Amino acid sequence: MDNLNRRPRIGVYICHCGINIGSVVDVPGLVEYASRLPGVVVAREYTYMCSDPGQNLVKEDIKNEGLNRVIVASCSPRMHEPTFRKTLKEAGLNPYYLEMANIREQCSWVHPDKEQATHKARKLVEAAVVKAMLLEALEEKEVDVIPACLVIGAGIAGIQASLDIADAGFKVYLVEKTPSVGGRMAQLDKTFPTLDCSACILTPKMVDVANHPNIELMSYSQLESIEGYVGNFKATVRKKARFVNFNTCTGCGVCAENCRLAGRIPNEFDENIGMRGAIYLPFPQAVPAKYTIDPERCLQLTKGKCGKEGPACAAACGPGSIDFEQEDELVEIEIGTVIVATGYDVFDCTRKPEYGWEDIDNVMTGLEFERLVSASGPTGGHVILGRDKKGEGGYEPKKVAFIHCVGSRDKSVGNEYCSRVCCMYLAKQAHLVRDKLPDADIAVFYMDVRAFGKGFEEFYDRVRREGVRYIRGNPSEIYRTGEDHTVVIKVEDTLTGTPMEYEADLVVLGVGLEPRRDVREIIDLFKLSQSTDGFFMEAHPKLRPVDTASDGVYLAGCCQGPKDIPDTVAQAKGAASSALILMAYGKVKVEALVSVVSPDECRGCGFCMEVCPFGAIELVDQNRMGNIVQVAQVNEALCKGCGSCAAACLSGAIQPRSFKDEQILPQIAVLGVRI
Amino acid sequence: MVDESKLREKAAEVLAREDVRRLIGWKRGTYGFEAAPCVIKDASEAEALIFDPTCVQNPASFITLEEKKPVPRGQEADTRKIAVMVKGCDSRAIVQQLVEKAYDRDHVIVLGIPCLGVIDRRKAAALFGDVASQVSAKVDAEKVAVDVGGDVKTVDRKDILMDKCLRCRYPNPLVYDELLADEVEKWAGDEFADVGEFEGQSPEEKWAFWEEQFSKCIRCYSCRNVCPMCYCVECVVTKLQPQWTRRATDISENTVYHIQRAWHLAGRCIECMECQRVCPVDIPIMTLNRKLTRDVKEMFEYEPGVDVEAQPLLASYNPQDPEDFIM
Amino acid sequence: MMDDTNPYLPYTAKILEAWFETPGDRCIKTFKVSFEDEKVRDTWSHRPGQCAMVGRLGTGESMFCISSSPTEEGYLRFSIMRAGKNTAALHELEAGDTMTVRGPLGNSFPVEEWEGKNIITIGGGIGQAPLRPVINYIRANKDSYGDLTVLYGARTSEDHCFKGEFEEFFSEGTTCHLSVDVEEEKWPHFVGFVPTLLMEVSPSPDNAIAVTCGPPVMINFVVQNLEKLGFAPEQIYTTLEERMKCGIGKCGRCNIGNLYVCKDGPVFSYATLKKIPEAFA
Amino acid sequence: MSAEEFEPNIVAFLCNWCSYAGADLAGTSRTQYLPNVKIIRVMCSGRVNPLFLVNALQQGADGVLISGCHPGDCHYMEGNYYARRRYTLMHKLLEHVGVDPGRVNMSWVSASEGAKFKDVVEDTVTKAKEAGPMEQFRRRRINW
Amino acid sequence: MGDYKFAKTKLAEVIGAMSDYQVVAPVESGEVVRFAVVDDPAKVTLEFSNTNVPPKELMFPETETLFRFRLGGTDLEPEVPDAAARRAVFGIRPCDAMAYTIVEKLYNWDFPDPYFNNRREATTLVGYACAEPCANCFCPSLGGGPGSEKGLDSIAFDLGDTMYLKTLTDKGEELVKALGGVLESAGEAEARAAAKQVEEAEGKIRRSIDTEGIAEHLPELYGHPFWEQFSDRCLSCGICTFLCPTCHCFDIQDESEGLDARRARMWDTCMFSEYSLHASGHNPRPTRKERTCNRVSHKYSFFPTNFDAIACVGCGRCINYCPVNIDLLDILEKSKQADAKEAQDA
Ligand SMILES: Cc1cc2nc3c(=O)[nH]c(=O)nc-3n(C[C@H](O)[C@H](O)[C@H](O)COP(=O)(O)OP(=O)(O)OC[C@H]3O[C@@H](n4cnc5c(N)ncnc54)[C@H](O)[C@@H]3O)c2cc1C
Ligand SMILES: Cc1cc2nc3c(=O)[nH]c(=O)nc-3n(C[C@H](O)[C@H](O)[C@H](O)COP(=O)(O)OP(=O)(O)OC[C@H]3O[C@@H](n4cnc5c(N)ncnc54)[C@H](O)[C@@H]3O)c2cc1C
Ligand code: SF4
Ligand code: SF4
Ligand code: SF4
Ligand code: SF4
Ligand code: SF4
Ligand code: SF4
Repeated sequence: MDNLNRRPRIGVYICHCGINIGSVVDVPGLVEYASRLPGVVVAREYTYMCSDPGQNLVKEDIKNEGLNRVIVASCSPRMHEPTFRKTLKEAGLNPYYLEMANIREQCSWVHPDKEQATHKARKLVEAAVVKAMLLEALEEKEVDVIPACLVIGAGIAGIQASLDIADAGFKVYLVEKTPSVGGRMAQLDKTFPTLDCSACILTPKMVDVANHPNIELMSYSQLESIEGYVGNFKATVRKKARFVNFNTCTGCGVCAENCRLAGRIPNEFDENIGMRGAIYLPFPQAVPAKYTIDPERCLQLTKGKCGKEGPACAAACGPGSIDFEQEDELVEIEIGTVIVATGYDVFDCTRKPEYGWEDIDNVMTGLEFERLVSASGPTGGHVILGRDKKGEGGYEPKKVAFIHCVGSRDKSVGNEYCSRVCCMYLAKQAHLVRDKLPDADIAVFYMDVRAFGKGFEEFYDRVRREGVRYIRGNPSEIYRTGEDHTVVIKVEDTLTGTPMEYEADLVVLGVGLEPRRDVREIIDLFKLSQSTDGFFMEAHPKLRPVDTASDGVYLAGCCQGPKDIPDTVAQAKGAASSALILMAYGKVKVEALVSVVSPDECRGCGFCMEVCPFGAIELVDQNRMGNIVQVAQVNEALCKGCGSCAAACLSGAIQPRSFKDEQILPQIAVLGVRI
Repeated sequence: MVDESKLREKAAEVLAREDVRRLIGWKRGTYGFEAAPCVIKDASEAEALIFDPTCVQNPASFITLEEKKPVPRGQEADTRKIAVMVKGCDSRAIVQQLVEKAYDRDHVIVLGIPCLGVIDRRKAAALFGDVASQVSAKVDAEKVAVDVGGDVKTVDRKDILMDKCLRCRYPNPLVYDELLADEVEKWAGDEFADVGEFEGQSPEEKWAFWEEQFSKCIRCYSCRNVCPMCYCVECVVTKLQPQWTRRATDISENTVYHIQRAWHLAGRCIECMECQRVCPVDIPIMTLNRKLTRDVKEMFEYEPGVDVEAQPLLASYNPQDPEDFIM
Repeated sequence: MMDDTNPYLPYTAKILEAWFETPGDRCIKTFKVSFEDEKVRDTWSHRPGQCAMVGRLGTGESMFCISSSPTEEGYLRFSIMRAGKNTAALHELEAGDTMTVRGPLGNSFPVEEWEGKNIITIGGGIGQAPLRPVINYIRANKDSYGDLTVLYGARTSEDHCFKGEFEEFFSEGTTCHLSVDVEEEKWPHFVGFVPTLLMEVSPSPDNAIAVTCGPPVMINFVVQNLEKLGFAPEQIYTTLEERMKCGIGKCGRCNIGNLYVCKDGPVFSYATLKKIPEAFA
Repeated sequence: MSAEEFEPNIVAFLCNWCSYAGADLAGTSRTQYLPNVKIIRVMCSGRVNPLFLVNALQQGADGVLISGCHPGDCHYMEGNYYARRRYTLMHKLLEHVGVDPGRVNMSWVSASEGAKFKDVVEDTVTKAKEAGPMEQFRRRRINW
Repeated sequence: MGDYKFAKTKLAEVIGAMSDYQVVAPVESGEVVRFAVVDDPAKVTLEFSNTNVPPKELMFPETETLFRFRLGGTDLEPEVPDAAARRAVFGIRPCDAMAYTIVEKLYNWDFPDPYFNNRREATTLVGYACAEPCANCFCPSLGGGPGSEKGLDSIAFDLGDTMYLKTLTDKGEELVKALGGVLESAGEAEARAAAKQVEEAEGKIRRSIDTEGIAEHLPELYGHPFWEQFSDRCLSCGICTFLCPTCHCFDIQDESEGLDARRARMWDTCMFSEYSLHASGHNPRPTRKERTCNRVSHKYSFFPTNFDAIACVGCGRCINYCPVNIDLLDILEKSKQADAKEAQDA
């Protein structure tokens, strides 16, 4: 008859662990004590329970004595629980009918007094016995993993991860929000410390991603919803309307030239220092090289009318690719794993008004400066400021100041962390200025220089030797004096202790990296956690830096924390390999120690749902004698059995298997009694 | 103060609606200083409704108290709305019930009544003795006029109003579909001086106090049943499997009962004081509740029953939560 | 028979045999027990339909009907369905263990009054337990009664209690109709609910007594159908169930109107119940 | 019972991943500590129902200890944050009822802090000793 | 029997003189008055109209051990109170004493209850007549009254400075004897003053009920919608029953501490939903309506049908303490107007 109704028949096995336990704990006495506990049918001792003969003892007794619960009193369950579970399984007993009493780490090794150690061992064994009475058989399940991965964000992290997975032969859906892949790296000019041209090393990868047979690139798209669990996610992706026929557009660009708004709309890709039209390609090397109409600016789309003759772009387009009727498309995909690589935003300088970024046009962020010096940027790579709308006039700065740690290591703006790249990119940019304007006076204001990476210190040294002044001090204020471009930086040189005012005609703010401002979207979709700095939280800071709390969802790149390109790529490869492990194996074990809801007791308050770190709980309708009520339901594939839900539930309606209230309370009763 | 004829009119109007099942309000009781809560199902009965300082009970308790009777196969459950009249404090119960998804907002029609305080029957009895007639009363910013069988006496608010009213932070309902009178001005604040005072005692003094109080408890569970926030399908306190507290009444079980009850209301108690009001043996239950209310406010900047969008206190956290007692 | 100085004190009884009748979450286990105290064993007597509080010390007691007939000597039988705390604890017990028994309690079927009449028993699920003593009593006193007809149904054939015994009925010639609720392979008997089975068998009300027990809905329909067949309320008997604690008419909860199920019941004639509106609540 | 003789009994709830591992480390490093603390393993400090503490005190424990991973290190990301809120509050509630605050203890012990575990045990026992035997609402046979 | 008196100032002395007995009397604890074993006679108070919790607990304690045993064992140690022990209850109100005469019937049908009976046997009841009835007293309607002697062994009257004590039974006399010489004998004057006081007190009682026909009518009202006027606002809290001197329902539970265990009974109430809940989930009294109906019908119909006595003494506690003003007398009055036919329709 089902085990449900069988009276517990418990076997207790006390291990001597050589002399590790036996020399302190009175093992024979313990056996004798255990044999008298209710429910115990056999109690034995053995030198090494974990040895084959030790395990065989258990197996024999299961067969001969009809044991249905086994207690091993030995070392820590963290050590041998899996071993003995296997023993039970081999003997045909459900492995979850095992309970261990830790009488080595918790008794013999820490309590030299034999009597005390033995007494405590007795209690621990007794507690194991009362718990074992109430153990239940649990089922270990495996689910298939769909051999496809969703990568969100096509910065260098997303690109690299996609390529690795695709190369291993698995399907990748790469979803990128903007019209082109490339991310921040595409915005950069040269990269420290090697000074490779960013575009030169990135573009080939961008093209690979677009052409790889295993990668389905979904640019200008956004994840709408995701449900399911590791191995079996269902996602809906919104492919935003480009209003340009993706298949026929040749990327020739005549449309953009003809756009009535050409050169009148700030280009986000150029950090708004360059201009584009309402139909645009964010940058010349953009992948895919397909034009996109900005629906918020396009006259035809916003006003329903574009000039007297109708849309100029449409008229100009040879293949007739312009389609104002195009609508967003929702695509459903099924994937087994997910890599989140949504990158970062730079610090928003309006939160540091004392630096005047908003008002003073020759105070710019590091990223703006990248665009300024980029050969593909609005000035063609010339360091020229103050040009008019037509791109004429302007001046070359003579005195250039770089300021470290803007929005990093600064509690006043809420960012305590170091952004890790600013020291180096400012050094790089100082070098670029020196390169392009050999006569300029260049000063760098820093708190301290962190040149920790491979080749960083050497690079920093080189830049200093190039005649870049490093002044230790944190500017308190930046303002403009008169009519000309002179900007005054108020700062105290903290090495000499002298206050100074440095005048410059270009100030570059070494803005730090911040979580993307639209990060909530992703958090809500995946129920990801954030660390205190706001970046996505990894499952373990040291040992599982690319995993998240949600199985099958991994992190890559700056969305997890500031890092430079090599680190980003390394992490992307790590995330790819994690995803690949699952997909290559094809199956994933689902935790057996999951929580269960007793729907008749649940009041549907959702407390459990709120606390569950894994989003494993949802409220569902239930018919309670004709009345429809909401009750919690656990998705066993998502639940990790932490039991947080059980402590939050006031009704005791949700309980983690093997750690239920009714299993723990008897333990408390045994251990609580003072003797 | 609310105009009772308007209140009745409004109630009749709501009750006449197809989608409304019943209305919970107050009517004159059969004796003494407390009105009777009443549940009416027909517009014609709206005439009985009243509102004055004898309307002490929290009608929000009845929303969750309503048994869902088994619906015979083939029949549909009655899911029509419940209309409920609430004072400021009562309305917080509705807010908190909504936070806890006890029902959908559109399941209830809330008729809010700004309130100047309600009578504490124990204080009143000390002033007027035991009265068998039906008392009515009027309250203004300073005085309460109590009408005992036609004999009107005016007393100071603090001498007769419930303690919760003397420190009321929310005299105006926080959630309502309609307000039945103009908002009143907030007249009091709450410094939790009583909590501080109690805390000043030594553990021995505190226990001596509670030992006496808890040993009186007859475990009638009225304090639980009346509480608008106590609506679990099966309360852990009376559950048999596992049995957290035994049914026996002794100082051990009684104490554990009280700790459990207070704990389960941590961050949920909306200070309506119903529990203490109903206790037949005058156990100062609010002394426990208010301690938690104060601590929750101080340590977690949290106040239950004021924001429908809030997360439940103990189902949320802040990485910066205090942890000075942790080793 | 109860301890006459203190009706709360149970006797201990040794389990002679124990076996499962049915599988599943709400499985039924039958216990054959005998009192440990010789004096109790010798003086004990009960009547068909009477009950006893059966329990385990430390868990509690519950009311169960004694499912053996007084004519079965040397032991008592209880058939217990797993329902909650006490029954789960009782189910853990096996032959050789002890349980407590306090009784006999309540009234019984007026088997003497029925002498000379045809008896029809209509049972469903665990409801067969109180009928079993009646059946066995009549089988043991065959000569004093007319025909015995046994109708019994359960959800599936697995869920039938006392499966083995029906074979005996068939072989000894007792009329016996079995049913299952839903179609089943190799089921030679009736398929459908018990009230339908009753109509199918259509026993005659002449000089007959019908005794029924089962889930409340079943009882309701069976009684209606019996009336349709022409049975008068006085000819119909049933046993009722209410939550109970003391079993001796003091703890309060088992009343139906002014009648206490533990004391005035569990056996009631339909004529009595008809007068109490609550009985069919 | 004089204060010297009194050996308090402590029930401890340790999370599997950090504190229980920390206690294991104390064992493997042969760090000797007081035997008064008896450990119940749970997967996460967030699992520990605050009513467990009350129950332990009622059953006769003279003190309780809940220990989990340091903030930010929870194996389940957030469990210890919830636990922290719960116990900070439960601690206050029990104190209000007159339970000596030294009876309720919480600590963060990581898997590498065997030595800290010893200290925590020592501290907990000292505090419980100062508080004396838990008699207030202990279940006593005499009560019935 | 005898008439005695003592100066009210000597109350403590009189109580003190009862040292042959275990004395139970009203004492103040945490702002309420409750009957308790007197350790210090000075703590006894007569300043109460009636205790919140009725002294039914003296015969039927809130929690009472039936017997003890060891887990795993089979030996039972019954804990039946000693009928020969002597206990004096001083200051019980007449209604509460009368309640014993009602529940006694239940404790003695079919199976006499040794726990209740022995306690009752061991106890000598000294009543305390009411001079100031409470707002909701209606004892005269039920055959009691402020000076009712039902169930008492003697009765005391507070005549201002003196307490007048009249013994009613042998047990009452015995207690007086045990007191030694602390009492003086009383005469006509005190008796007359007492009678007058009772009469005045009766005059102050404002509430009443005519119980005629109720017992027959109530069962016809099962399911009648009129119950909902009350049950809809009932909290199912059970105050009305816990505080009722005649309510006698109990629960039985096994409890253990280590291996020591007992079976005990404790007060329970028919107003709780789990009270009648079956293990199957079926509940014959699923809502407050059925439960309210059962409470009232039980007191005023089922009990009198079985025992020829209404299970109510008119103490008014259920009215006084009901937090939502469910007024027993109101229910009874309304029940009279309710038509049985409507019950069938419902
Ligand atoms: C001024 C500056 C200079 C730098 N210079 C250097 C340097 O010289 N050398 C170096 O090693 N590092 C440098 N870095 C750092 C470098 O930029 C980063 O390491 C790198 O870009 C990180 O790549 P990523 O893929 O993680 O993020 P990103 O490049 O930010 O890519 C994220 C991508 O995800 C997309 N995305 C975001 N959200 C969504 C969504 N919800 N759905 C779909 N798509 C989404 C974005 O549109 C973007 O394309 C510099 C950084 C700055 C600010
Ligand atoms: C006269 C009578 C005869 C019965 N005969 C049998 C029988 O032969 N076989 C059988 O399997 N069952 C029978 N029952 C039902 C049986 O008593 C309950 O199933 C059992 O009490 C459930 O107890 P529990 O502790 O497992 O359930 P829980 O739900 O844990 O019960 C808690 C308490 O409620 C009481 N209780 C709950 N449900 C019932 C109920 N339906 N009836 C009585 N008390 C209840 C008990 O006192 C129990 O201690 C009979 C009931 C009655 C009244
Ligand atoms: S045990 Fe509960 S909180 Fe933890 S993962 Fe499972 S459902 Fe979520
Ligand atoms: S399981 Fe508990 S916490 Fe979750 S919804 Fe149900 S009652 Fe609320
Ligand atoms: S209302 Fe009072 S007596 Fe009743 S359980 Fe609550 S505290 Fe105890
Ligand atoms: S605990 Fe008391 S004060 Fe708080 S909500 Fe409940 S009844 Fe109101
Ligand atoms: S006291 Fe009042 S509210 Fe409580 S159960 Fe009785 S009738 Fe209902
Ligand atoms: S029913 Fe009410 S009035 Fe009557 S005795 Fe009980 S508590 Fe007193």
